[in-house]
Amino acid sequence: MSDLFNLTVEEHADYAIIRTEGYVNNLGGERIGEAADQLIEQGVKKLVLNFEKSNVVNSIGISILIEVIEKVVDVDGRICFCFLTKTIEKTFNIMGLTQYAEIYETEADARASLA
Amino acid sequence: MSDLFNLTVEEHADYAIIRTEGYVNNLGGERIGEAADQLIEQGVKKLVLNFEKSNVVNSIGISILIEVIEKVVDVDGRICFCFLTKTIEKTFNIMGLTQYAEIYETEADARASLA
Amino acid sequence: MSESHLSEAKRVTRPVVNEVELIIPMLPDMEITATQTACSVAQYMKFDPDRIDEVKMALVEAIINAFEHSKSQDGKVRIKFVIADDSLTVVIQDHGKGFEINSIEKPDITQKLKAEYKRGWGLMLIENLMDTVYIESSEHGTTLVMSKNRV
Amino acid sequence: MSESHLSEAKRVTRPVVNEVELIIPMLPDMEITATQTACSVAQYMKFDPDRIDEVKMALVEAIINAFEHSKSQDGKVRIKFVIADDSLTVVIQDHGKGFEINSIEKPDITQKLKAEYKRGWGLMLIENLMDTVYIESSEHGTTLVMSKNRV
Ligand SMILES: Nc1ncnc2c1ncn2[C@@H]1O[C@H](COP(=O)(O)OP(=O)(O)O)[C@@H](O)[C@H]1O
Ligand SMILES: Nc1ncnc2c1ncn2[C@@H]1O[C@H](COP(=O)(O)OP(=O)(O)O)[C@@H](O)[C@H]1O
Repeated sequence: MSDLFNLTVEEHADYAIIRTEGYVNNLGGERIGEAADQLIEQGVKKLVLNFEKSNVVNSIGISILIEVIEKVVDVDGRICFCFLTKTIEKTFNIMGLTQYAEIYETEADARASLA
Repeated sequence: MSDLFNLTVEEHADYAIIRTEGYVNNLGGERIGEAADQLIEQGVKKLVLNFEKSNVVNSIGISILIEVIEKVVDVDGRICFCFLTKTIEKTFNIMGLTQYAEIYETEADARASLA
Repeated sequence: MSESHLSEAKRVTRPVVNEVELIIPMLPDMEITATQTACSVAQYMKFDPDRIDEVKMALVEAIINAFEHSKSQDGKVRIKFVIADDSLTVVIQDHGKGFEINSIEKPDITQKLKAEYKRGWGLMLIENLMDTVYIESSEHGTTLVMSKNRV
Repeated sequence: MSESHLSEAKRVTRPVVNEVELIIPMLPDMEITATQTACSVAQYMKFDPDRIDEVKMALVEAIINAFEHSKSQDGKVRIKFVIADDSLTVVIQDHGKGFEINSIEKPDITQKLKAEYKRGWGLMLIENLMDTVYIESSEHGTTLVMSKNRV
């Protein structure tokens, strides 16, 4: 399963999109963390995480997302999630992530909010 | 699962198409058997069974298909299966059904052969 | 023997047919195998997809806890799905070292953002995603019993 | 204690972690739950989809045999998935009445077309869909052991 995790990064002038595919567990989370670290180091302050192809996450993966959120908050940036399953959205709400991260239905919605 | 079995019949001048959806077990098989009986009684001698939406069958279901084949053979008719999964096709071969029934890739192929 | 006695005897000997049991090895991603069984059982019970998804997420958390924390020698986690008319109960059991339930603190996002240790969400998520949760833990292992109502 | 003795002891106590066990009740369509577990285990082992599908079909047949013929009092079927490097072995076990394996005739389509009883294909299909099949049956129940190589 984990070797089925995939990730692509699309960089724009002012923000970047990370699109994931597969189980966001410790390994998937780390891959997202590394991609985000690199982008933030490059000076990117706005991130869109598109989870359209990730229907399963676990709390280990999410705790790595919290690290990413922390780093984005530290640079006064913004982080937007989109295409979350109902359960993942509910989970983010339960955990309070939504106080620090924004949730949009579609990638277009997320990008529009960053424009 | 079984209550998810569905079946539609499309009658043409010279033949009829039975399209199934769901598990072809005893219940699914019986539904096919009843539909075929009715068509044969009406004088239909050529049947196309479209299994595009049936990926799972069991040998109880298939033994009812053998009854249908018997009835078709009795009226000197023809029976064509289409959209079989590889495993179902292999199963039909193992059992020797292909001596009495024809297998086509698509419904169009099956219909063309009956024309 | 009185009538009521008889029917009592019947009730006791009637086989329990409404359980699916799954035993998985502690191997990476085996929790996904378990969620697929959960999904299949819940579909059988005609749970709606959203509720199934919540059970799956809670199950993932319970299983990775057993994998990660139990240090069980037998390397196995036992999962029981108990099918009732209006609810699905899932029992997750390991024979590991157990833990002190009362010592577990409720995580808070604002603190976690600054903290070194960002983990510690699993049990809290299970409690929020399921309708009832009961945990029993001792030096002989941990049993987590969680239920979800059909509606 | 000699070195070799020690390593032998280690080997014996090493937990068997490469097994998934599933116990299902004899309820309609429960075989589908089992095939979903099979699918998940075989995907984990990186079996290709066609071979997975063949294992699923063989498993359906073995399970419906136990459901239909075993008359088991406990109402349960135990399924073990044994993960090896190059093969998946599935063990299907019931505690029913058993049967005389040698009395089973190989079905033939031309005869079946005319015959009243059109059933009797399950074991033959299992044998053809799997790479090795072994059956043990007695008055204490039936155990069917079937393996599929990865390639
Ligand atoms: N099955 C278990 N066996 C032993 N300890 C456990 C088990 N489940 C939970 N725990 C303990 O409870 C703590 C909190 O678990 P949890 O809320 O899931 O967060 P996390 O696993 O991220 O630490 C764990 O760190 C562990 O100490
Ligand atoms: N688990 C079992 N318990 C008892 N009898 C069995 C079992 N499996 C198979 N049998 C016997 O073997 C026969 C042949 O089985 P099979 O080839 O699967 O065809 P079918 O189930 O259609 O009869 C069955 O009719 C039954 O008598």
